[in-house]
Amino acid sequence: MREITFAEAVLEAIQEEMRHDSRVFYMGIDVSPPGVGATGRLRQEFGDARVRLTPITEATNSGVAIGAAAAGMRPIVNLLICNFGFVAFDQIANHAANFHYMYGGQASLPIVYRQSFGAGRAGAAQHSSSVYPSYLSVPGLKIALPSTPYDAKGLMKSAIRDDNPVLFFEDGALGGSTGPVPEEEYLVPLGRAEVKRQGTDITVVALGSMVRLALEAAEDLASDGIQAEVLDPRTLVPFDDGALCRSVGKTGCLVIVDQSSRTAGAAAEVAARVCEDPQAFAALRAPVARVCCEDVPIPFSPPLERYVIPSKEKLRAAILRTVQRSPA
Amino acid sequence: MREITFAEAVLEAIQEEMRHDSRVFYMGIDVSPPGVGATGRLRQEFGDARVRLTPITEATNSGVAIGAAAAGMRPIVNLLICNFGFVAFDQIANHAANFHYMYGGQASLPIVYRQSFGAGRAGAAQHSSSVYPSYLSVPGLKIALPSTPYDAKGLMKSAIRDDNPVLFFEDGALGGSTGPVPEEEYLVPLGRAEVKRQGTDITVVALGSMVRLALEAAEDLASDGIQAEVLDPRTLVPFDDGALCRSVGKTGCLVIVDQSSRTAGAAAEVAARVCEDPQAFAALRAPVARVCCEDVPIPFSPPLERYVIPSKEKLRAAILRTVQRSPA
Amino acid sequence: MAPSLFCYNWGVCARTIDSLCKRGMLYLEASAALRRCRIDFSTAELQQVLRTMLLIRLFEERLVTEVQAGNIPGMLHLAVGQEAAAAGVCAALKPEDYVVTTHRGHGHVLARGAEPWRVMAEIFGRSGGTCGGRGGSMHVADFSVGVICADAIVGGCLPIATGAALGAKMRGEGRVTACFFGDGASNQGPFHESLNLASLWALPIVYVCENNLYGASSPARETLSVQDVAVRAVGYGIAGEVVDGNDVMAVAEAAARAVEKARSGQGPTLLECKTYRFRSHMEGRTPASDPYRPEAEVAAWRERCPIDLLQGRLLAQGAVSRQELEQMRAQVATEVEEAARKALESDYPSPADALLHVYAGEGPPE
Amino acid sequence: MAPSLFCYNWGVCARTIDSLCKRGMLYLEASAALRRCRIDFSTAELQQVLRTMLLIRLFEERLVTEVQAGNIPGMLHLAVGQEAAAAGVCAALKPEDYVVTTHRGHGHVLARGAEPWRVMAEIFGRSGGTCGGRGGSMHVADFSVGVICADAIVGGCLPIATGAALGAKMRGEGRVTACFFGDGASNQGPFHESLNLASLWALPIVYVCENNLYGASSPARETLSVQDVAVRAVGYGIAGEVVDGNDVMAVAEAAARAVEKARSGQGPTLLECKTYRFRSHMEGRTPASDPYRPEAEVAAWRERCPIDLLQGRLLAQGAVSRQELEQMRAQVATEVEEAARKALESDYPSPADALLHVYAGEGPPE
Ligand SMILES: Cc1ncc(C[n+]2csc(CCOP(=O)(O)OP(=O)(O)O)c2C)c(N)n1
Ligand SMILES: Cc1ncc(C[n+]2csc(CCOP(=O)(O)OP(=O)(O)O)c2C)c(N)n1
Ligand SMILES: [Mg+2]
Ligand SMILES: [Mg+2]
Repeated sequence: MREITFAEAVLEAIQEEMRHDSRVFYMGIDVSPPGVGATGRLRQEFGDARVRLTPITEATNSGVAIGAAAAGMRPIVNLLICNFGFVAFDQIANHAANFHYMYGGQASLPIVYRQSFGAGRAGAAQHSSSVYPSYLSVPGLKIALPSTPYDAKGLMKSAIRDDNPVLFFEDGALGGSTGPVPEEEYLVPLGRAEVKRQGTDITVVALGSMVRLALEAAEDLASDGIQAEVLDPRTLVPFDDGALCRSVGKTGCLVIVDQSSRTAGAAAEVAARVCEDPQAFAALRAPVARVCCEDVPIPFSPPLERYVIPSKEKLRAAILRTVQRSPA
Repeated sequence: MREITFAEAVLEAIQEEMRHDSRVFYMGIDVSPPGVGATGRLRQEFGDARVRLTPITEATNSGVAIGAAAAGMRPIVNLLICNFGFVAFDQIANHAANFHYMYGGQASLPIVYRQSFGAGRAGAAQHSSSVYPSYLSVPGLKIALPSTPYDAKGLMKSAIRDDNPVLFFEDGALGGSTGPVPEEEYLVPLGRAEVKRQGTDITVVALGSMVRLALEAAEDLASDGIQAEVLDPRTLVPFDDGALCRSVGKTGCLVIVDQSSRTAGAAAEVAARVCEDPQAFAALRAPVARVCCEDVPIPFSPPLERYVIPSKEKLRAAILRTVQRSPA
Repeated sequence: MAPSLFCYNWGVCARTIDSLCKRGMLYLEASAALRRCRIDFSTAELQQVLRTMLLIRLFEERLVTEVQAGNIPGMLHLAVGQEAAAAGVCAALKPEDYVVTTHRGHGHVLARGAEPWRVMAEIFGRSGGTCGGRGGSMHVADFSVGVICADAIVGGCLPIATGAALGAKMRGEGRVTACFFGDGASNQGPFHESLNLASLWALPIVYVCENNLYGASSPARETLSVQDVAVRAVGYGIAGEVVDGNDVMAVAEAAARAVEKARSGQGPTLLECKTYRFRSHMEGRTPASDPYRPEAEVAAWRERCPIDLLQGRLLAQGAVSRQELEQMRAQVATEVEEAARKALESDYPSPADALLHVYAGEGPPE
Repeated sequence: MAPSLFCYNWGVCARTIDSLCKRGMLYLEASAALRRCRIDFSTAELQQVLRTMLLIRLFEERLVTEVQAGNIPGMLHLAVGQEAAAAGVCAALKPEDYVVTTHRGHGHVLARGAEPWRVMAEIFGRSGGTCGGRGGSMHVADFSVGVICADAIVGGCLPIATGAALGAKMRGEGRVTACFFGDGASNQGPFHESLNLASLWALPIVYVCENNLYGASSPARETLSVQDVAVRAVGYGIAGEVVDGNDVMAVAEAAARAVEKARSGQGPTLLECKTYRFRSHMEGRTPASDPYRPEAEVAAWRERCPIDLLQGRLLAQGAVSRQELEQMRAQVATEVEEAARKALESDYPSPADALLHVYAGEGPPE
């Protein structure tokens, strides 16, 4: 199968859906002149009306998408780095999330809000966060967070076709990474996790680029006789509880590796779901471990930054510790 | 001891600290004319310069507090209902939270952001949320959430004296509730939980007005022979891990009752902390239960609203279920 | 680049209002500028507009009774005294146009022709309400009459309205969007961002600022750095206009101009209606005569009741008789009575339905 | 209520810029308006301003070398070509004044007199940096010279600057705040909210918009609904002024007027400097000559290099000799060389220190 980059895969999904449905349009501060770069290609194909360059006004762009969706369009808004999305937090959390419910289902809001996230590129505190946990507690939003080009394309297509506001989080570390993506059309449904590696001894839940980290750590540990199962939820809302609990039910051990903060990050919710599920809880033989960003703003200087973000070493240590703590 | 309302207690704290430190000032959209209402009283005592009426611009008000703090002042900003605070999310999460760290400790930001929260008063989706989980994953912020007039006064005074941005969440259901508050000065430190009721069979972690709910449920259940311990964290950041783990270590059962959403709410973090602590986890004899708001925007109509928010009945059921599941 | 036309149409009448507003008061008799409008409206049209204002007034007065009777949960923001802005602007719209409103939106949705009983049922939290009781007074959207948003985050509705205008433009439907908001909202960031965008994209939208001189208890003179919100149009290269918001004919005329401009592709207008609410910001919370508003100011504006103004003019013109007016009022009163009855008969939604409609196209969340 | 003075000072020279900007280009020779400034500056002052511009230029050119050598992590936004705004505005400030800047702030912090090696060390992520290496290029705050914020969320710095001005006013310190931001930022909500507030409270602040005609790759003509950001001052009842931002004397003169106004309690000014960046939005990302900028436009602005303009004028006046100029440049070059050396000698912070300073007054979080 051909291999393309994660960024290409996302773009292809948008392109295909724009061809397929004339109500789909794109807006953002990143739209380049026709022909230049990725969005420039879109602009060339679909014209200025459907690929709209906006001022640097994330809040209003996000609200404009709501109104346009209410008027029958299907907007895709690029907020770029997720810290910029905080400027739009009100529009997304108070307006987009509530619209369908508050008005008694009179209208639906088919909107995709794209955001990139993650540290590791010396972006400092205002360009390196992984902010999805802040939206996770807001009912009415769906949240996708793919880890491969294949999933990225399939989830983006599902997100565009979904009739709800979907936050599409793209791991900044993955943009240039490549992977197999079929030429023919396919979808990855929202709400379906995937076991990226089968294992019996411990479940490692990983998101975005942490999946690769987890797979590498799992390979390393295989030689120590530890078979880690790597589970990628792929969407945080809806969340595939069944897959999570099945895996933990089998392995009895759980480590979550995630780039959002340790406190109240995505890992907290994963841990909570396991601990409140009677079967999964009963199976759990060791304390849960979270390998996340330390609870600090992301520092600029690379040695500092490396110190606070998850690493293969930290993950490996957490897996070993957890397995050792579990009475066989 | 005299009894005063929760709202009075908060106001007294502000008043005392404004008398005590001329750098402390108050700003918000709720400031009334001198003499009228609570803020009008403040305005009368301290004048327009220190009790500032602002336009309805939560984002800028929150940013103005940052600049004023950097210039040596100690602002208190009232954002009123926490949904309005989402308008200011960027200023709080991208700016206030990072300021001290990102600039290498060159300045500190002694700011208090007041917000009220909670459902139950037919405020509908944009006036009833309990949004503290969205801030919980943002390092650099402290979060207080008192449940009694005593704690409210003591924590507000500590928050004003703290050199960091503190989000002070006031449960809308408590404003008129009364409780003993000494005349003489005292502080309640940030980061210290309180056992509001001793018990041996189960730990009920409760926040804000849920503490009263928990106490009532605990009294009811005492007649069934179940002794519930009610633990009030009082501050979410810093979080009193020791108190939580000690209590669960003793009881072996954990129910969390909280008004924020079930998914990724404050309860998720509490559950995760217990499950990753080796001692507390080892002590845990039953799955953790979360009694929270359902994952829906808060509906307006009272029967709908009652259905989705935590109630004594739901809490009671969760406690019973948890205790029954725990092998003695 | 947007057309940078700026027509700051500030007539004699508006100027008078302005100078009086400066002193926090407004006294105004019918002026030349007011009389000028007459010619543009047929008697039938004027009667229709009057009827709309009466409906809003009696509907909201009924809400006062109902809130006292305990039938209205939550917060209730009335627009008694501001009926001319709702009726005047909506008179200039076509049925297919969009309206976006705020926490103070009953008048707008009624002026669009929503069924009064369904609006009232919504305010009562009943299943027959326009939103099935999930929205309440602050969220009386009714998509069947084009009111696609009733938003209670101050300033939050402007981007949404702007988006509706974009959607309509992209679909080539010729629809215009009217976006209502307050003086308070005009200081919020989204106001600025939205007007900039609407100008750049020449969107078919009319931004209607109902400047009632207060945002909750805050006087505009302490929170708004300019006398007129409309002057801010300069900063976006669009048309700005101030009208006497209690003169429904002046409002309708200005709105018609702005709507026509929008529909013909000439972009947005910022239309400011100077008006006043006769009641408190919110029912129940503060006394009806708020401590923050000088009594004389309230009295002066009450003198300028938009309904009385129009009735007086129609009578003076001989366009209606006293008897006809009384008949109209009686009819509207019956309609409101009927609406209240029907609304009260509507059931509360069944509790477990609370879990429906979180996501479109799905049942309740598992 | 704020003073509603509006002085939209748009001289001959600015008007020329404007009409040329409309066509996306600017050709300008020294005009009468430019020459007019001469009298107000002593030769020593002008030399100092020139030296500041040279320092910024050579410092930033050095960064180009260093980024290519792999010494600069993260993103790097240079202001080569925009030195006049930094030098001109800062020349009008006192040492105790505050400056707030953005992601493109090296020039501002240098113009305030920060130690060049510490600024460079910050950009390199070294412990000797002004923020100990935690901020980097986008966050070069240096409180010791009054640069209390260097913020990389577009528009985010305006409320913070407004707050600094409020703090200074409340403390009665007579300090003025200068807030730098871009044309792109002028469309963000906080711009609107901040100017409204500063007007209402007559805060001692100068909002300096460096309009370099682009926000990243977006041309202002597609994102800014008016020709001049300064015209937006009308919407807040404050003074707005456009100056040729490549003419350091014009900038300094206008800034001095605005600062004086602010210091004497007459409130804020919106000062727009029309300028241009010679390099890309960000180093490395896009080619130096961006595809989105017409080559002729870049060339025309390069012709108007602010340093050349001032040097030419000083030479023409006989205020300096060619030799003196060369000497100055050599001195500055040495200073920059020295700064780079010292910065490179500074250690990286030790990794575990990453856990310090999350909260003031505490050690690392447990
Ligand atoms: C973002 C936000 N802040 C505060 C409030 C509380 N609030 C509700 S209405 C209102 C006043 C709004 O004033 P204005 O825009 O003039 O509208 P009016 O009520 O006068 O019609 C306020 C402050 C809110 N709903 N949203
Ligand atoms: C809220 C936000 N949105 C987007 C960005 C990405 N970004 C960084 S600089 C920039 C352009 C800013 O333009 P302008 O304000 O004109 O300043 P300039 O870069 O031209 O100096 C953009 C879009 C950001 N940093 N913050
Ligand atoms: Mg108002
Ligand atoms: Mg720019």
